[in-house]
Amino acid sequence: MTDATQHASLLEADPRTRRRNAAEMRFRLYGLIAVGIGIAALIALLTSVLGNGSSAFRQTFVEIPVLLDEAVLDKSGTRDVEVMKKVTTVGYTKLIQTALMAELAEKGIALGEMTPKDVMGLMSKEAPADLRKQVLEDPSLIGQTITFPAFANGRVDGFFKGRVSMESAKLDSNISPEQLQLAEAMKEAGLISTRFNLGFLTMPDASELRPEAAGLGVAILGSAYMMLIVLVLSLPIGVAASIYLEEFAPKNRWTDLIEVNIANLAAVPSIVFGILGLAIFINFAGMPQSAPLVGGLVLTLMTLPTIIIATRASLKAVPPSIRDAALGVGASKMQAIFHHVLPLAMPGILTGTIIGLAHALGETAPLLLIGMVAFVRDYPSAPPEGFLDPASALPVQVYQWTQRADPAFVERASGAIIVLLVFLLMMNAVAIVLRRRFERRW
Amino acid sequence: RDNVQVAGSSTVLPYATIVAEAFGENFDFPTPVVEGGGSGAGRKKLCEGVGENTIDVANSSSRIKQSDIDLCTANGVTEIMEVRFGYDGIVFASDINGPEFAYTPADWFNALAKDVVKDGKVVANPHKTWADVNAALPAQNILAFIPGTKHGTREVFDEKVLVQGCEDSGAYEVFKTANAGDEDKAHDACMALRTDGASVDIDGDYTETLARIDANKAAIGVFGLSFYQNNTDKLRVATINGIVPTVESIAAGDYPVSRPLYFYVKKAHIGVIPGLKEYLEFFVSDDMAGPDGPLAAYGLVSDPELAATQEAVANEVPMGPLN
Amino acid sequence: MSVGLLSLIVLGLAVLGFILGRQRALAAVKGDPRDLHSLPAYYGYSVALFTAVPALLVLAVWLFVQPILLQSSVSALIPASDIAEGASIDLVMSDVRRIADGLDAVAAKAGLSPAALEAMRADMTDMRGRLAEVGVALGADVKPSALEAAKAWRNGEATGRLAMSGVVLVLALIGLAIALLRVKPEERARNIVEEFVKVLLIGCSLIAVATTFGIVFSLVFESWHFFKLYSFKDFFFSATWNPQFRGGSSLGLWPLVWGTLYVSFIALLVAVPVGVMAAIYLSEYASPRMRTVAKPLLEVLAGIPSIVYGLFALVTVGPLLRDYFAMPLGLGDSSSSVMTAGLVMGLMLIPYVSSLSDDIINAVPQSLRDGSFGLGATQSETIKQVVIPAALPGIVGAILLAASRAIGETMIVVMGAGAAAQLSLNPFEAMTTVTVKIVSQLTGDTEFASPETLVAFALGLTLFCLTLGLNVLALVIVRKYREQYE
Amino acid sequence: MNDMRILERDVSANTAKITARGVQVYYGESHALKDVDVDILSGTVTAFIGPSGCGKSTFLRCLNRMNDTIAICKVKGEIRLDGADIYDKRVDPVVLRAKVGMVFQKPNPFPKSIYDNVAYGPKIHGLTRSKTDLDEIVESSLRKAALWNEVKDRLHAPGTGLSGGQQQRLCIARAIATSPEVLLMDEPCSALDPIATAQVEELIDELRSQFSVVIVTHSMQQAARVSQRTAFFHMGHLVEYGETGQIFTNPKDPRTESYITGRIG
Amino acid sequence: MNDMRILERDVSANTAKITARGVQVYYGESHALKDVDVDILSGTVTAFIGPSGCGKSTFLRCLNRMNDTIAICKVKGEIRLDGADIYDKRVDPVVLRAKVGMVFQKPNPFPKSIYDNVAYGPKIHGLTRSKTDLDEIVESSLRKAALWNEVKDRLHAPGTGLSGGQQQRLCIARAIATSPEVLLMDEPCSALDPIATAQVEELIDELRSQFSVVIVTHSMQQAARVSQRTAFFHMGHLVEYGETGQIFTNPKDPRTESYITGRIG
Ligand SMILES: Nc1ncnc2c1ncn2[C@@H]1O[C@H](COP(=O)(O)OP(=O)(O)OP(=O)(O)O)[C@@H](O)[C@H]1O
Ligand SMILES: Nc1ncnc2c1ncn2[C@@H]1O[C@H](COP(=O)(O)OP(=O)(O)OP(=O)(O)O)[C@@H](O)[C@H]1O
Ligand SMILES: [Mg+2]
Ligand SMILES: [Mg+2]
Repeated sequence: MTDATQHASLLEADPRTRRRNAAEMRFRLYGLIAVGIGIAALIALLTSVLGNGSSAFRQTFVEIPVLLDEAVLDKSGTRDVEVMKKVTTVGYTKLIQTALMAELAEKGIALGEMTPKDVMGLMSKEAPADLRKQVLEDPSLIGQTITFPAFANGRVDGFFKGRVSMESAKLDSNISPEQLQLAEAMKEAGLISTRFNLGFLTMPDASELRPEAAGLGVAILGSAYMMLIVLVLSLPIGVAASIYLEEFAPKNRWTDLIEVNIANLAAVPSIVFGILGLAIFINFAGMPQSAPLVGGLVLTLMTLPTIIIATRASLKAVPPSIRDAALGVGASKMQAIFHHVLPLAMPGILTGTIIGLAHALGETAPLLLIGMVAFVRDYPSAPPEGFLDPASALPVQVYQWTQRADPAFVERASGAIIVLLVFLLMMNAVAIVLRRRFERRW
Repeated sequence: RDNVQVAGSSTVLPYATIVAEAFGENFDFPTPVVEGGGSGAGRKKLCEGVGENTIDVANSSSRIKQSDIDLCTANGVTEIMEVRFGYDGIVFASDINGPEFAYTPADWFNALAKDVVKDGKVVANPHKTWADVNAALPAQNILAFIPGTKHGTREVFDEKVLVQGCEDSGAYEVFKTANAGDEDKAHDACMALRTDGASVDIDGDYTETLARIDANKAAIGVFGLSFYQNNTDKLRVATINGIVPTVESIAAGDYPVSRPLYFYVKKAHIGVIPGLKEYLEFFVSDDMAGPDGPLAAYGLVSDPELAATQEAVANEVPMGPLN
Repeated sequence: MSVGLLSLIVLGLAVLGFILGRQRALAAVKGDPRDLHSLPAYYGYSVALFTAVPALLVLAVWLFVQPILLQSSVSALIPASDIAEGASIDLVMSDVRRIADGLDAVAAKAGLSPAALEAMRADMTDMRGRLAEVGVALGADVKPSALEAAKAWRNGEATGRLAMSGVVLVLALIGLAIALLRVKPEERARNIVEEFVKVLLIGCSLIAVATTFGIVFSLVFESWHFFKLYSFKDFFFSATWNPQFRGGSSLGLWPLVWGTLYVSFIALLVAVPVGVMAAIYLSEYASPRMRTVAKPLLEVLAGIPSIVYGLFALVTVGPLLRDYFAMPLGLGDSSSSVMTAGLVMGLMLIPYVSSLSDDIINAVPQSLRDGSFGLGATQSETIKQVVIPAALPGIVGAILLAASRAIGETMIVVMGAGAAAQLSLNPFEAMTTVTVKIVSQLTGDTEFASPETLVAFALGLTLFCLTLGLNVLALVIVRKYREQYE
Repeated sequence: MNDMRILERDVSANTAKITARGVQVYYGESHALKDVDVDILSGTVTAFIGPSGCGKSTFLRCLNRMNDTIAICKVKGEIRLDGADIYDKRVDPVVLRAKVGMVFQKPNPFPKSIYDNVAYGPKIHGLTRSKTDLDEIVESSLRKAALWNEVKDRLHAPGTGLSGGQQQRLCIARAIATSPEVLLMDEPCSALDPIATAQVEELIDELRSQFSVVIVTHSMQQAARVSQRTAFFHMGHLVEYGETGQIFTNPKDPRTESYITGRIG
Repeated sequence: MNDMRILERDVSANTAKITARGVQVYYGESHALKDVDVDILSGTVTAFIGPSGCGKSTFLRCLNRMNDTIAICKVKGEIRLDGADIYDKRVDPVVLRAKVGMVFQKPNPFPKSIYDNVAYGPKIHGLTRSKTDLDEIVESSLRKAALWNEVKDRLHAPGTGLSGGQQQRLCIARAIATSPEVLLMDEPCSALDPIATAQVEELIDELRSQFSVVIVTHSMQQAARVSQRTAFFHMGHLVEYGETGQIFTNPKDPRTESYITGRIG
């Protein structure tokens, strides 16, 4: 054997030690770089999402006093809602138009060559519908003059947010520079303001003609319902399946087969789960289309493999001595697992759950086939009936909005992503706190 | 079930949502649920059977096929109403800051076909720039984003642009003789595209095409008229045969590239699903699908025969056999 | 009695059983749990199980079997002549079922007595109209035989329901009584409960298996149709993918498979080193504080919807790669490429590798690290030679999961890699993957019964088999290199 | 094999608690225990000695079926506890292990508090009626394991934070808290200092009045001090088994003799 | 059993290899070692004895900075190896640990083959040029650790499949394969049988000629047999330190005396 003096002096490193230390530093650096790459990617993505999407939470409103003319809205004067329903949004549009023209005249804003229709172009098409709803809910408003905040047209909104400019308006068939100038004048007159828009979180989706009115209310509810189902089903089932496979199942070809099979399920494209859901839940079991229940079940099946794989890996990592210790004091296998092994495997299980749920929350493809990628304007009711009502989901909303022609939907899609991420973070926060409590080294 | 359920073509989807939204606002019925998912999938869903858990209306950007009708019959869906409510214009557009383009179908054929005819002989497409194809066009590299084969638009593009151009340029006859008079093979040869990257299939939607043009300023893309109308500040539209695509020029039949839009209704559901009939009538009413309605404002080319359609809907006339 | 109410009652009985069983066990030993074989709660659980499980099982089976029996008895009432041309008895029976359901609603709406309902005649009343009023859609007018069949169905169902409620409740009560009588100090209550839990666990793991069967069956059927329309040989042995609208498409599988493998490979090339190194850094080097912050941050990457990555690939990464790599290297000028999609997808997969690996690495006992440090190994040597090998099975599991996700991803590929199916080695060319084509063929405008749409199912099935093969391979490799600690 | 089961002395008054006949153990292919016959008497401390790797731990683990947890391990032959075959299908290994407690060679406390470590057994076996009962059991077990004074102020600190010796004593406390009928100890004192060892040995002697103890040890001194009977294993064979005094002073088998005399422990 | 081979050789002739002055160790709040001064001589075996939990392992781990790996552990005072302060900022703990090897209380073989376990140290330190060199080192280390005969046929079987004692000997072989200058052994024989213990003790005696050995042990016999100098720890204090013979026969501190006389090892 070599003699003892070969070792380097303590204070002065020999070349080999220096090499090893350099390797150590490099390795450490690689690690740091890896974390850095991840964080940098995150920052890049988040800044682009935040940069594009934060403006979705602000909206431009037009506020004018509107006289709710009885002669237009309720000719009979009976305040009978059924009769008043006969007046469609067209009637309300005229009302608003009159009010708008009057207000502009009063503020002394010159209209140039613009027709009243052009002026009305500054307002969202949502405004009359909104007004109609208010009046039908409270017929006593008729005859009064009310000031209500109406959405400005998406292009006008874009102008105040910097998305639309005078130059682009020249080329734009939906808005003209004159209209923008008018909008500016109205802003100076205090008729137009841009402020926080809660409606983005609460209102339902809107059609392509009124991007400014599109909101995430239905999608948030739908996603929440689905995640509830996914969490309640996939976590216990996944953990139970993993426990059986890892701790009880005999180790033979059959269990190998199941193991491979589960790993394989994780690789099945998510749309295939949609095909499965369509075949089993809708066609075979007769569940309704577009229902969060079906969506939740499909996503559960999709999430299960992820949770099972993560859980099995962390069950495997619990040292056998802990099992021995429990069995040695007379615990049954079941008790040993539920009392000792499972708590120790908890961090890994929670990680699997976080990742699985994140995947499920952001997935659109399987929903495509079970009717959840739909335009839904009515809120689902409260659970449990709500699980069967048509609903949308956050990723679906993102997916649909990115497909719309009006550029105003781009910011809304990014805004929806922000909401999705906040949703995700809230979901994960719980799991992360739990994971911290279970983490320990032995 | 108390809401109308609609599924199908993503081209029809925006129109259907506009109608559904207005319907929900002005009627007592809940807003219909409108799904995309493609014409084929929509018609398949329509034909899955009668009853609450099947859809009521299938949107389609192309006519129903015999195989769909057979499937419907097999599942007890015997009466279907066919409603054509307008036309979709297909336009060619490039980046707003790029040069102007004025095409003929023959230009497109010569730019994108796998084989073209030069001096009476079939040769592999040698054209690099648009100017190579037609000296009147700018000398910009050929790069076209055309709809992928999953899109109904592609069928129209193949039919009305490539084959038309093929015939116009006389290549069709050459292909036909080369294939010993086989018309099908000649057609196929007209529609075979070059694979050197000058023609790029887009499987996504028009927003993707737009984003690609943004990333690749020297490209031409294929869009729907409505999409272009919402993005006139970013896109410069090209003319075909000297005609600018507008709602008017298409309705007049001057602009050559357009296709009809349909929806199909399961008649057994009318009178059963509350609001279905009202929805259908509302959809084809002048207030909606008429030339001054919101659909036209959005880019739908109104059907000149809309009145006949309205009547057919009012009388619930089921469609006859395909011809 | 409705099924929901019935199950609630049974569950209520089970809770009662739990309380009684527990009390009885304690009473049998005069309140001293030490003389019991198992903990008192186990006696309670065992009684509850005996009460609820057989009853609920019977309930489930009954619900499944009753319609089948009814169907066979009722369908005899429909004369063959009443089955319309082109229709089948199944179709008529589904009408019958809907009529039967609708009759209740009709009766409720019109306030009809059961006798009046019984007397209703299809040739007298406009059944179709009345049913339509209550929201039941029928394809055709109601034939008298169908109405009679529906009435028979309805009666049969009512009787069946009643019998079911009786049987289930009696069964629950019998179970409760027997289980209570069996409660004795020496009864192995814990074993019973644990056996039950074990069955439950097996049931849960069977869900995964059932899912596989479900997937295979839902794919096989339509794939079968596909292969009837399109030659098996062309699908598997052709190297062109070129679907056409009016038929005559080439639907060769290989360009798609190649694209899938290529994109996934590049994605893993990014995700595995970065993910594993990040996991190592977080679990071995980083301070606990950094770890608690950085790990969830990385996990956010997995939660960002893939469409965001897709846009990132399309707008930022694609042009960047084209302008700074592909063009100068003369490898083409396509901004959508395998490289773009792979790189961006790799970013998305980082947390799959890093988070799971981090947990696994963290679980490697400290004594192994001590052993290595004690020999004068540097930390990196310890990690590379001791910790990682010990954690390898788990890490491979994480990588497999990431690979699986890569294979199943669509949005990033569509936007990053384009939709062109081709066989090429150049990573800067546009390609596409199996999954993308499954989605696009399935949601396209082509008619459903055409090979162009049905190919999606065949692709799904092929991909399923392909990944199965890869997983088997991975399992074999892990088995070979596994290093078990302790 | 030498049949050493001729019992004299007051030991003969004790009945056989465990009888093992023809026990064979295989780990996969390798034959780890070969045809072992042993009677473990009640109220007696039995020591297993022998060179490392001879199969002491293996045999010990057969006695409460801890070998069941090793997939490749196969046990043949017959082992009876109070006349009942413990490898019978109807036997619940859990009940068996509650009767036959075990302390392992490597200390393996649960990653829980010290209190919970000890209280775990009594809790799952329902040995207590109240929290006070449980506190009492925990305290008395910790006292018996000579650990009480060191940990009484930090009963709720994690058991894994103790020193090696403390951990092992914690494991002993955990095992005796369930008051088993037989206690198997696999080198329980190898991590203990002399004083703690003396305390544990005292404890073992005390426990003997209530139940049988089987102890694997490498210290022949310890075997001599605490056990009444000793079994010597060698290469998987039980070479000699008999009264401790006789084994140490007058071994019959040359292998035993050479092991004993080569002793240095 | 009292075959205390007190060595006549002149211990004082050996120079101090390690000098520790005023060493304090804290685990978070708790003060585990209090003001310890020790000189470890070269060519000498030093034994640390004391009751469980007194801080022997803690001090041992200070000597090669293994305490660095415990986040809450803080070391104060001065420890010098060959005159160089090992807690100096410039000192690389990796080089230090190569010079000061360690064997742990719980056997902790790597989940690798037996061969790889032993070859690990030489490989990372680049002690060999060729495969044959390495084979040689592995064989001689295993021989010295008295394990060669048992494992020579299964060098490529996993080290974790060995029995407890075999595992510990494997860890010793692994430690000496890197030929450190100082070898720290934390109860290396607690899992070994007498014969293996004797072999290891012989090995320690052999190693002494090349470098210093520090051994923590609970067996006073062992301390007496193998060590030339003994340190007695109690409650974190170094109570007494001196020549082994003197400590055992004529302890100065009453605490040492009561520990030694209450001895039972
Ligand atoms: N889990 C296992 N897998 C394979 N072989 C094993 C296993 N456990 C023990 N062995 C082998 O069985 C034999 C007996 O091992 P055992 O642990 O019973 O020895 P022992 O007498 O307790 O030794 P020690 O005193 O060193 O603990 C040894 O050769 C060992 O290598
Ligand atoms: N990682 C740690 N965290 C907190 N306290 C510790 C840690 N390691 C040891 N201690 C405490 O420090 C004191 C000294 O422990 P040490 O391990 O040095 O004892 P020891 O003398 O080696 O005992 P034994 O002979 O039982 O191994 C003990 O009270 C122990 O509980
Ligand atoms: Mg042992
Ligand atoms: Mg210690």
